[in-house]
Amino acid sequence: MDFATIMQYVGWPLIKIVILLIPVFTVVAYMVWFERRLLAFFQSRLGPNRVGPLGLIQPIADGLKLFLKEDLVPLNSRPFLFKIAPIFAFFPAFVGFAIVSWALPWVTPSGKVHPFVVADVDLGILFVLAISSLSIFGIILAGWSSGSKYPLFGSLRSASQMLAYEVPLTLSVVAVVLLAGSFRLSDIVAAQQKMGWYYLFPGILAFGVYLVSAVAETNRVPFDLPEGESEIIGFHTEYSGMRFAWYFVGEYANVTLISVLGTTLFLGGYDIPFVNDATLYAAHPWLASILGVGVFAAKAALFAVFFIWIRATWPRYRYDQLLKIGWVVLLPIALANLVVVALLKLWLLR
Amino acid sequence: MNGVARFVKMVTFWELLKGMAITSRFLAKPKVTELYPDVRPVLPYRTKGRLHVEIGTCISCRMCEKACPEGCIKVFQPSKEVFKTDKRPVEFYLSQEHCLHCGLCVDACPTGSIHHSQEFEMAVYNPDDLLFDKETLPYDLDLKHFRWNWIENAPVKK
Amino acid sequence: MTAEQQAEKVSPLREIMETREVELNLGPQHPATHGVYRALVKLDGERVLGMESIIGYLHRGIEKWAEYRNWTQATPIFDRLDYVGAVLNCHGYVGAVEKLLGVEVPKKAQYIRVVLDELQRIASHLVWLGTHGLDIGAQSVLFYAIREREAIMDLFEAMLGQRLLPNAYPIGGVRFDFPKGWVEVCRRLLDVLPQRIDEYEGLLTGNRIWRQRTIGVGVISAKDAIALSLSGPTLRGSGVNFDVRKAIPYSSYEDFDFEIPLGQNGDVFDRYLCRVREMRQSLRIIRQALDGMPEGELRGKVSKIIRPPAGEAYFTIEAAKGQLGFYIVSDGGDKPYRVHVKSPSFVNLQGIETMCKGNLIADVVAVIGSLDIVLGEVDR
Amino acid sequence: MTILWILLAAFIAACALGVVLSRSPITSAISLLVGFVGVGVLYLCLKAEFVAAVQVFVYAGGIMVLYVIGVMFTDSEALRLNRQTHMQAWPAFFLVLLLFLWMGHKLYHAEYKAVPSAITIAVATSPEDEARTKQALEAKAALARDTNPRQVSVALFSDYLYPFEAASVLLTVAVLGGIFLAKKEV
Repeated sequence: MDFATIMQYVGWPLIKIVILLIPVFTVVAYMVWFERRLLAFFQSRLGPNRVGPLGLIQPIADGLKLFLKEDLVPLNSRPFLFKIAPIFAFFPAFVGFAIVSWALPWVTPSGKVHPFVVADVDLGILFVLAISSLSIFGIILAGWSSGSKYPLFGSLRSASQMLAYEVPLTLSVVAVVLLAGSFRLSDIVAAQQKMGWYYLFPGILAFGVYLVSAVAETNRVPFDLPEGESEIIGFHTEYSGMRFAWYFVGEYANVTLISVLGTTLFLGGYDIPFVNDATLYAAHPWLASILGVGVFAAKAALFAVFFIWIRATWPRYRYDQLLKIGWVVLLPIALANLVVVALLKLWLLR
Repeated sequence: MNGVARFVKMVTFWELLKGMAITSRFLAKPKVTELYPDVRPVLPYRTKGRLHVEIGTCISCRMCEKACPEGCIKVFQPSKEVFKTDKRPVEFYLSQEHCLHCGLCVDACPTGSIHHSQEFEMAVYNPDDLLFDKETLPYDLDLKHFRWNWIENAPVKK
Repeated sequence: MTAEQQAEKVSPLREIMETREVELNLGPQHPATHGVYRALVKLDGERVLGMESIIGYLHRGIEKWAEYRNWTQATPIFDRLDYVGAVLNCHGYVGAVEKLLGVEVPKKAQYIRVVLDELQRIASHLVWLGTHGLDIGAQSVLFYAIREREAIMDLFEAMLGQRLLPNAYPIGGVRFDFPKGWVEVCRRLLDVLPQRIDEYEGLLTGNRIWRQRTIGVGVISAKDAIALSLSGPTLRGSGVNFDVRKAIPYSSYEDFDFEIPLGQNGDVFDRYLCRVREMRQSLRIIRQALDGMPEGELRGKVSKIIRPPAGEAYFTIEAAKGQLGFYIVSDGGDKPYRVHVKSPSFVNLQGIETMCKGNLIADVVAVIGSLDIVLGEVDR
Repeated sequence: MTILWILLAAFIAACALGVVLSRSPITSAISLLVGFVGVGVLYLCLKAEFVAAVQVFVYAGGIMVLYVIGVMFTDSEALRLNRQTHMQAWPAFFLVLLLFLWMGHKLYHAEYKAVPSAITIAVATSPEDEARTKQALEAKAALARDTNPRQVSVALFSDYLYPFEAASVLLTVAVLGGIFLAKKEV
């Protein structure tokens, strides 16, 4: 094996991963700040504004504080599982970012193509769904290994919730896959660009289902039952310090991932609205790529704002009502939508 | 017809969107958070802050001591000979630690020597710092911190 | 099928897979118990089979405390019963002593007391609304409600000198008249508050999630409610028309024109609606009291040292949580022989088992919120 | 590649042993989970991405959750104290051994048909024959279009339609039976 091969299979991916992870970590940390500020603004408060200008250093201060706290392991717990559970919650969210394609590829003057994605795999979206289905173990194991009743209830709730909502989520994604004819995220974006409008419109039902089940998958209000602060304190009741922080970071990474995926699937990803991307790309490839990333981030931020907005507004559902919505309302809608989209695909959008 | 209207309402999430409209209305409105150490609060005249005693007008009658439900005031009268000419107390102890800020001592005082000041920052590191004596009890009202409030105050009690 | 019948019917599967009930300690440190209240909940999955209230974590011996102070000195401590409705508690105690003394409170003082009482009732209901909303997951309502309560607290501070525990009334009347400008600010608040209450209702009343969470949850029938001697909005939510302000008018409440909002089903939603409507009625009362404010003395004829004649008196008012009664006994001395408080939270808390049985844990939280208990008053 | 494959296989075998031999049910469940993920990776190595994704999605993400919950809510302490008698261990061992021997025999004597890949076709074409080159390029393009899920679905709905339908009917029956049992008994 020569150097070029090693670089191709090991070097470049690693560099890409590092380049990707630094912004993703930053974004996830600042999601917390953004949520707290925006939530406060909705509630006619100011939110954290003391640490640094506009409170911008708050996430770092929080992280530092959590890092320095004592790592408690309860006496009743199963220490091994208790310690590894946060990893399960943490890593799937970050692995998912690997397949997101952020912009049109860069072409170097020598003609080499550098796609804006760590691994543009064939089955991108399926890969994300498969990996994210593992994140549930973080919650279940945390609840069970804590050796305490509240976390146990939290994990039980979250398990049934995630099972109930993964099905409609997948079905809504499948509708998009049907429309695009590919699992690859860059293909899905390309198909939307080719079609001329985003899948939000032919797949409006799928979009609705995706939104609702995304909120449920990320355990946020009004479906934040596993945490349900005022009822059962949550599956991470017994966690402290950095292990708790992993759950926290994992949750926000999930929110970011779900926003990013939703943008790609329904809002055209890095497609710049009202601009013909192909001509812009032909004229200024670098500009098109950078603008693409910006537009992508802006669209994903819309999702995040929506999540925070409903958190500021709506009460929480009850456990049984939540499952009922998942199985009785969303699942039939998603299935019917799948049929509709298939017929659309057959006759109208060939 | 009613059923149709109900169905339309059910699938359009009208009332949920209304709630979101209400929360979004506050997004641009001025915030109510008080930036306390930077912006000093404006306290009305009647605020019951730390007790302030004018030792000069005090006649050591011990009415406040008797009125206090927590027994946090101790007044030491001067000796009889001195009392005839100078009625000021030899020592006046006040434990702010136990004070309920109920204002009963102010009600009881015949000369108006004891009254609540507007000092409200009474956090200390050492509980002993909350024990005031004759020298430490009076304090200068730092007027630059306190503007009169939007409620103009009633005439000062005599 | 009841739990007993289910247990009797032994299926082969049940013999192999024997299930056990979970006993869960809800509290004493729990975000939804509104203080240090502990409920021992017996659960089948998430369904509540039985519930036992364990109280006493906030017991401060207030009643005993009062026996060691003289009659005047005892007033500030009763603020600490229901610490979000301090003015009302003070009114209860002071009224009882006045009844025993036979003091006539001047009309003006009575009206001022009505204004402050109703403001305090709104403030208390706002705290309840915020925390109840937060229990069920609606975050913003808490902050909006606290913001409006803050305005009322500012009014209290300007009028009485303190915000939370103002030691509002001396025995025999009120201390001061309203300060200059206070009435105008209060009127401005009265104009703003109905819109704000509309906003809360827009966030909650129509919201389908809120309705699903509250309608048909924690039901208590009118018969049960009377049998458990519940009072206040908790009783009126079940459709029983009993309000001390109408039934046994005190402090000139007979002068004012207001309605008693009633519920029908006795569920969480009805209790919620009762309280929200009660806030609007309180606004009406304050407006009438400010409009019809008589001139006159502020304080009745009370000697400086109070020595009520030997005997006993029972005085009851409608506090924010329900009927608050003070039973005082005097032996002719300058200290109370006995002060007994009939606190609404303590009595209302008895209904919780009836309301929660058969519901889910999430409903227990909603029910605790709808009872509007304050543990300072439960344990005293 | 082979080394990786052997390592993975050994890892999966170790996980499987862990499932069987572990005393604590939760450890069994966790090693089963890890084993499932390992199998998924194995599929990835064999260029069956779709199957790998489905393996992780359905088995690790879906079914294992139910297993873990089931294990969590049974009294694992009681199970641990109740040491199981291993009277069946030896017959089972011999049966499994027989099964392995039979499978090994079958595998050893099986005939493998090479699947023509795009590369082999490209190599086979001679530049002289224009028509054949064109044909080969078309075949190559067709293969390139042939993504993993497409292959799976084509196979599912053409060659293996009857087993597929039969399996779905069987599963439906199982689901209905499960509901029926649960309704009646509990």
